[in-house]
Amino acid sequence: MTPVTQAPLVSLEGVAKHFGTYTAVQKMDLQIHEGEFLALMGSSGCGKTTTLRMLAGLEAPSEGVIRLDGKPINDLPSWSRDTPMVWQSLALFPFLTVIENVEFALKMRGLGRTERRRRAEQWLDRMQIAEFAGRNISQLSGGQRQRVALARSLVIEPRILLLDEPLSALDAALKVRMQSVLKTLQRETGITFVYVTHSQSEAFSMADRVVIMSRGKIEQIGTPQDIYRAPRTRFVADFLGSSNIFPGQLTRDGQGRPVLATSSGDFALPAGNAPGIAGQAASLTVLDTRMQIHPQPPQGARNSVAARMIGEEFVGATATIHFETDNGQELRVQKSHEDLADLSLAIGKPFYLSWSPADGHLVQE
Amino acid sequence: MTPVTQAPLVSLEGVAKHFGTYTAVQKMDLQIHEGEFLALMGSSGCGKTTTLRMLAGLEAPSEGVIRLDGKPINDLPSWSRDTPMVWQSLALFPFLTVIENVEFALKMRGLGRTERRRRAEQWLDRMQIAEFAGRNISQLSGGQRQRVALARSLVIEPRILLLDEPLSALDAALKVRMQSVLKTLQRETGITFVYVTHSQSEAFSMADRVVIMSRGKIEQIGTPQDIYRAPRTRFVADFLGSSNIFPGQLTRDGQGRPVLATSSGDFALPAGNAPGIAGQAASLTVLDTRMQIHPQPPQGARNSVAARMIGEEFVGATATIHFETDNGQELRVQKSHEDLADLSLAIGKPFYLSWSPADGHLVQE
Amino acid sequence: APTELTMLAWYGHAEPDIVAEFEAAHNVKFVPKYYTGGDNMLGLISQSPPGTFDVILSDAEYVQQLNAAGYIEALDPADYPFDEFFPEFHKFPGHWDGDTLYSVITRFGFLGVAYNTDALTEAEASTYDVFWDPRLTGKVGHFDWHLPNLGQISLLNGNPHPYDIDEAAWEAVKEKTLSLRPQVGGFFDYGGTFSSLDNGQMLAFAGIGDWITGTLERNGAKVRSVIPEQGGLQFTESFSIGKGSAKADLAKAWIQYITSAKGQAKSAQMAAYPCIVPNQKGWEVLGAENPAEARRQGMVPGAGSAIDMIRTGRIQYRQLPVQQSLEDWNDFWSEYKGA
Amino acid sequence: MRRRLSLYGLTFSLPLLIWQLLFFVFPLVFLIALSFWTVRNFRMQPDFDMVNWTTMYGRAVFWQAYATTLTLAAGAAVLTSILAFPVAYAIAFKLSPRVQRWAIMLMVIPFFTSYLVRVYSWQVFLSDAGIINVMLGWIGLGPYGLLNTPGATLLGFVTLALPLVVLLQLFSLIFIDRTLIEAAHNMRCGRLRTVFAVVIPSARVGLVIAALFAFILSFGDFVSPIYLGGGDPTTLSILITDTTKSGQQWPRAAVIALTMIATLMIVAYLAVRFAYRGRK
Amino acid sequence: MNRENEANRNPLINGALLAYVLLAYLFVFAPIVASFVFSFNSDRFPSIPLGDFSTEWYRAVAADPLVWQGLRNTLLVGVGVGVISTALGFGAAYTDHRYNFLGKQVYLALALLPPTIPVVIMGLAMLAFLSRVNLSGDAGAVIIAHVVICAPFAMAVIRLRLSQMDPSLEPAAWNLGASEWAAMRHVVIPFCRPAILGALFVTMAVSFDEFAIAWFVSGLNETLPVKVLGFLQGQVSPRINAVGTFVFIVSMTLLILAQLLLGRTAAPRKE
Ligand SMILES: Nc1ncnc2c1ncn2[C@@H]1O[C@H](COP(=O)(O)OP(=O)(O)OP(=O)(O)O)[C@@H](O)[C@H]1O
Ligand SMILES: Nc1ncnc2c1ncn2[C@@H]1O[C@H](COP(=O)(O)OP(=O)(O)OP(=O)(O)O)[C@@H](O)[C@H]1O
Ligand SMILES: [Mg+2]
Ligand SMILES: [Mg+2]
Repeated sequence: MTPVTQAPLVSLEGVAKHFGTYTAVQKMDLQIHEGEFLALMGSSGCGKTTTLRMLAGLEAPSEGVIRLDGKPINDLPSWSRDTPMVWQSLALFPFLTVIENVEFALKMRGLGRTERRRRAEQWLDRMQIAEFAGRNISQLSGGQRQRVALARSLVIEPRILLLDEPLSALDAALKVRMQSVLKTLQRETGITFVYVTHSQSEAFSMADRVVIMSRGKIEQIGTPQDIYRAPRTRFVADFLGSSNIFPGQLTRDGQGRPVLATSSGDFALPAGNAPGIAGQAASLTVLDTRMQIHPQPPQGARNSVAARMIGEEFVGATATIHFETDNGQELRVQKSHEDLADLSLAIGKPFYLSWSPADGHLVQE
Repeated sequence: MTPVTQAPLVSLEGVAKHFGTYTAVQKMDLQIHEGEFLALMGSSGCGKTTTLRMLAGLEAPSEGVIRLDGKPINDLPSWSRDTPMVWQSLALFPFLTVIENVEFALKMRGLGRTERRRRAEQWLDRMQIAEFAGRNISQLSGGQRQRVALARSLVIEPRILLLDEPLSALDAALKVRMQSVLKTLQRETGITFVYVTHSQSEAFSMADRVVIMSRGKIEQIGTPQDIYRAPRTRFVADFLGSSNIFPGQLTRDGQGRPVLATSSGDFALPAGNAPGIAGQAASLTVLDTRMQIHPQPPQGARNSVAARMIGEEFVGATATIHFETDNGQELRVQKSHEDLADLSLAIGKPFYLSWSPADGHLVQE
Repeated sequence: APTELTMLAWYGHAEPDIVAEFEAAHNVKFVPKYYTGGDNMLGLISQSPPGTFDVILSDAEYVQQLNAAGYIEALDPADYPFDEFFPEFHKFPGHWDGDTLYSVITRFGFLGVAYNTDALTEAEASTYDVFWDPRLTGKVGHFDWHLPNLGQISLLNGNPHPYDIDEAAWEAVKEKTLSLRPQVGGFFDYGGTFSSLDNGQMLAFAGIGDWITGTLERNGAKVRSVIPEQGGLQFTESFSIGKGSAKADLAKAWIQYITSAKGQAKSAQMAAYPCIVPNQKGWEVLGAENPAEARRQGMVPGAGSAIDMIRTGRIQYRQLPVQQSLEDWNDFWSEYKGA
Repeated sequence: MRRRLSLYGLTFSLPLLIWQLLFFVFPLVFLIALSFWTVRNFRMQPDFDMVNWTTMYGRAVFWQAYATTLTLAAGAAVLTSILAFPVAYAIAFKLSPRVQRWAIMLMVIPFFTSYLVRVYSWQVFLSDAGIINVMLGWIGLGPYGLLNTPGATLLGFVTLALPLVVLLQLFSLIFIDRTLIEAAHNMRCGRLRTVFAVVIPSARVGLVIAALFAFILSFGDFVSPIYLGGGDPTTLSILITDTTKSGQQWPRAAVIALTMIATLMIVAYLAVRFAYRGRK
Repeated sequence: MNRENEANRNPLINGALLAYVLLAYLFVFAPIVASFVFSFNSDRFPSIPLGDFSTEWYRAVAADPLVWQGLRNTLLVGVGVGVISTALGFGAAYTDHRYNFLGKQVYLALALLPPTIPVVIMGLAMLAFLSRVNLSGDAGAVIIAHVVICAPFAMAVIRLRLSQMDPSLEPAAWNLGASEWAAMRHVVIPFCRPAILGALFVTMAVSFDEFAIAWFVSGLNETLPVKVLGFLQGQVSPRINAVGTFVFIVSMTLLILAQLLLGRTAAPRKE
């Protein structure tokens, strides 16, 4: 367990969740601090939603304790907690108007009609959707619905807000807009946000801390910068997807310098990144922007591999070129069009890819 | 009409399609040449599929003439044309086996059992799916199904193949793979491909010529390079999405130099791109990679605008920063993380964006 | 293959116990359509092409209607054994139009008070007033047809000809009937009458007689019928030949068979429901075959026999209302049910 | 795809159209014509006379039966809906998919047993000496008069409609977005309250349609009123048969039938409008 | 995910609900099971305590030539109704699936409305009309009338299947050289085959069980359910139960066959 000075708002202690024989979340320890924006990331099925649902009281943990303010809340039913959630589908009530949706939680808390209306209107104002108060949900655009869902959850002014991929249904332009709405809202209200997402872009743009999960386990927790620069495991590097990964074994070359022996050859390692025990399995990751393409084998102290081009992705100012080595490993290089102009790329043509040892990063298997 | 030396394989002459009062395709002129890979691009609902379906004989044109080898084919029903199509959903027959699917078109053409089987097996071989011949479609993976769909259409050895977003249902890695399969196939067989897609990446990576459509009209036809470098209209620039666009009016500044007067200020124009009549409406486009971000107003001959940051998209090695000017125009700048490190970006903070007049490109409104 | 002969009848008339012998003798196969009420029967005939039904069994009231509507053929009286019939049935009202015969009577029965022998004694049941007995509240059932029920009330009101009554008497009948309504537990069709008497749901029944209780008694139920002091009603079943029948000769042969002494004895003991027969010779054959049943049904000549009851005026024929229209009676019946 | 009908298309669409015109629409139209015919000498005659309409509508019995039938059918619709809801709810939300499939299978079975047979069975249960009273007798109660009561008629209607209502409700409940229920819990809406605040509003269309079907089935049924209700009180379907007992008064029966059809159409229209109120 | 999450589950409430469900099923099945039991009971008017075990009602039924004739009629009608309604229903479902035309709403109403009209009214109207055109009184009339109410069921079943069909499947066939007729034969019908069989069985089962309309129009050629109605109206006898049990078993067999056929092809499509 990471030592923390301030008492955490929420803590998960050895929390696990089994569905029948399947383990969706494995013994998980996590502290969530008051006022932070925490993102939970990971590939589909890794247990993000399950974790969030346990916080909301929609699933009961199979093992471990969840504490809010130090008090265990495992057995508190969903309707006795103030842990509002924003669903991917939004889960707005289609049979209620916008303002009735926002009032819902207050009504359940027994607030009077006028007080309810006043507070709901205040939040509609704040989310800039006051003019739609009387409309049906079906008459709103995607972005407007999103705001209603936020207002509906925030109207009770909770200390924590749970969000499950709230932006995934929106189009690209709206996504960016809503990111800034969310981030501003979180800063201004000081409410703790626990934000589940698939999207690296969303997590890294908004979160103070990011939790990367895989198969029900936490792989790495840290700030976006830390994780991008120094993925702790091969899974994380793979998941971020911007790196080429060479699995291999640590060993030493003829001059006794540490190298990684891979199926594509032996590669020199970055200086500060000294290896542990020789013979240990490890992987070398290289960002795809850091690789060079050569028609001929490159000279000098660079690591290099031979590979045939298999495809090209054209994205705005840059292109990602896909290669395959003789033993079937796929590699990618991202370059601007200018840099590629003089290479006369063609599918099936052989090339050499190289990188400076300093651009490599060694990760655990 | 573009003058062509060689007689086109297919030509559309003033072809239009109305659905009731709605016009899906407006008077369209287009020549498709033997052996080329032509991509039709455009946003959803612009009439790409409708155009393709008219070629396949699944919709009758409301106006104009479609010619194949110079002969009008407007009234030829779909089943009397050899214009096979690959569908987005693939539309494989679920109640037939793989080889029966491939044989289907031959059976409809009255070929005998053994000849049918021989030719189908040949194509299964060629598409490397011979081993699945006896399977049900439901037992195949996405990529394998794609190959069956291609084999089913190609088995009649047509002169033209129509493809409607064939890759859109595949995952990213498979997409790149299948792009290379398609491109190789087209080169080897010399069959004319008409390829409908949403994706700029697919169109620009594979096609010899790209047609960009908007609201049933052709906006621009050209090679991928031409279109990326010199979008002809504001729509095209917008659609490619990698540019910031400033609409305005052509005029002259104090020194008599041509400038574009926009709501964000007057901007100097690129040298070779001399304006037409003063007072004419036009737009200036600037690639998002060509813009700089400054904390203070920049000095020198650069065009610049003030804008507040509203969000950030984090994509691998680069980030796209979103800004908004005082009059509500959104702008985007794409930079590597290194370039951004010393700017201390924060949502809501004011910045200045600048570009060299040479990086601007003037387009029709 | 045997010739098919179609018969439209109440349930039971074309069952093997009745027709097997005739079928064998004439190489005939009966195809019956059973109905559950005269109107139901009329509806069926009117909606079917002429000639659909060769033989039609109907209640006497409906013979008039069948004839008026032209659904049945005229018959030759010489073809049938009227000389063996009791004289009362030689020229049965409604079966003749002037001198033309349209239908031959084959069976009849008496309607009185049907009662549960556990609940009432025969003496108690021997008056229609028993229906008003407080012990029977909610336990009086009606066979759901206006003619027999209203006829019985008319008898109770002292009308000598229960169906030939003037307006004042008709009003009195209506008033008397309505006063019975709180006692009534339900209005039943044929099958409903059977089961509600049998399972004790109804303890007394108006509008029926031995044709139902006799069947139930045979099956061990504790029910009986009695002709009360105010007199009883007689229902009559008759055979006609359907208009346009292509097998009129066979149909005629059947009617001859079933009205012959032998056929009559058979008919009197029909498994579905027993009845009295009009053929004097038939009584004799029955008396020889099954003296107990002959006695039970009163088909033994002498005082108290069925024919004696008719002759002493204890029994009146059930018929269509004379001074009022059929509609008046039916409409009132509907009102009564809805009251 | 060509959307206009061609010879090919007509080959598929016309047969049903022709069949339903000939054997569904024409009979109903004929029924309208019939209601203006007159009856003389126990024979129907083509005519154009309002007399059947004025006679039927002028009779108190008709309106009584109308009110009775409407009340019974509406009662059956409400009763069946209320009885069915917890069943549909439990099947939809409390059972595993495997058990759920079984539950649905079992609910389908009654459709394939003769309704007549089931009604006859109920007689044996309900009569004074029937199964229920015998069992009550064992604990010293009764006997109660259960058969030949409006209650027994209702029981018959419930027997007729319950399986269908359960299934229709079930299908609307199963398709409720589960996250709506969770969202309600998440906002402090307790279990029972969620049923009324979220589940019922979400499934409204299905619930109303289910009730409508119960109404339609009960409104036209003649088996239960006769065999369980003892023909008392008179319902419209009984009145139809009674009417013919004035000697072939089918035209008047047609008036009743047409009134029933009109009523059903109005009720269906109102129900559908209510179901979709405020929806797009 | 069908099950509610366990965090908010209360065993007491769930127990009560499940008990209620069992009661409801008891209610639904009581008359069915009872009729089955009574059919083996010697008493003519069954009550508690039960009489002796007896197969006399089955023997009575089996010995009744009218029952056999009724069965023949029922089967004849059932097969006729099944085939015709399935054919008509298929046509209508295909029309709805493929075409748009003025008055389609009316067309669909005509195709789907008949089962909502009370059967007494339908029977009355049918008889009145069919007799005018000399069609009443035989098995043909029952088929005509039953097709009117069964075709909508067939249409619903097949329409459901068609809606699962990729809309580009048929155009794909044309595009590969199949004329409309060939596409129908080689694509649409093979795709719908399970639903067509299902519709066949469902419509047969509905016809098997219908008595009210059949009573009016069948004339002399009564079907088995009409016989049952006759037994109930005319001479209450446990033969009702025997025939009922028999009809039930036949209908259930058809239904289960339909289920198996529909289920078998639905499963592999889910991948
Ligand atoms: N109620 C349940 N019963 C059984 N298995 C479940 C249940 N809920 C989730 N799972 C399984 O638990 C695993 C984790 O699910 P979870 O929804 O938490 O994933 P996730 O990380 O949110 O994925 P996604 O990004 O696709 O939403 C999955 O394999 C899922 O199939
Ligand atoms: N059969 C039809 N009836 C009426 N409108 C139609 C029909 N087919 C297409 N349209 C309309 O015509 C326009 C063009 O449709 P089309 O399918 O060609 O677009 P598209 O460019 O292929 O779009 P997408 O990228 O979404 O597939 C759309 O607005 C569509 O709604
Ligand atoms: Mg999730
Ligand atoms: Mg399209």
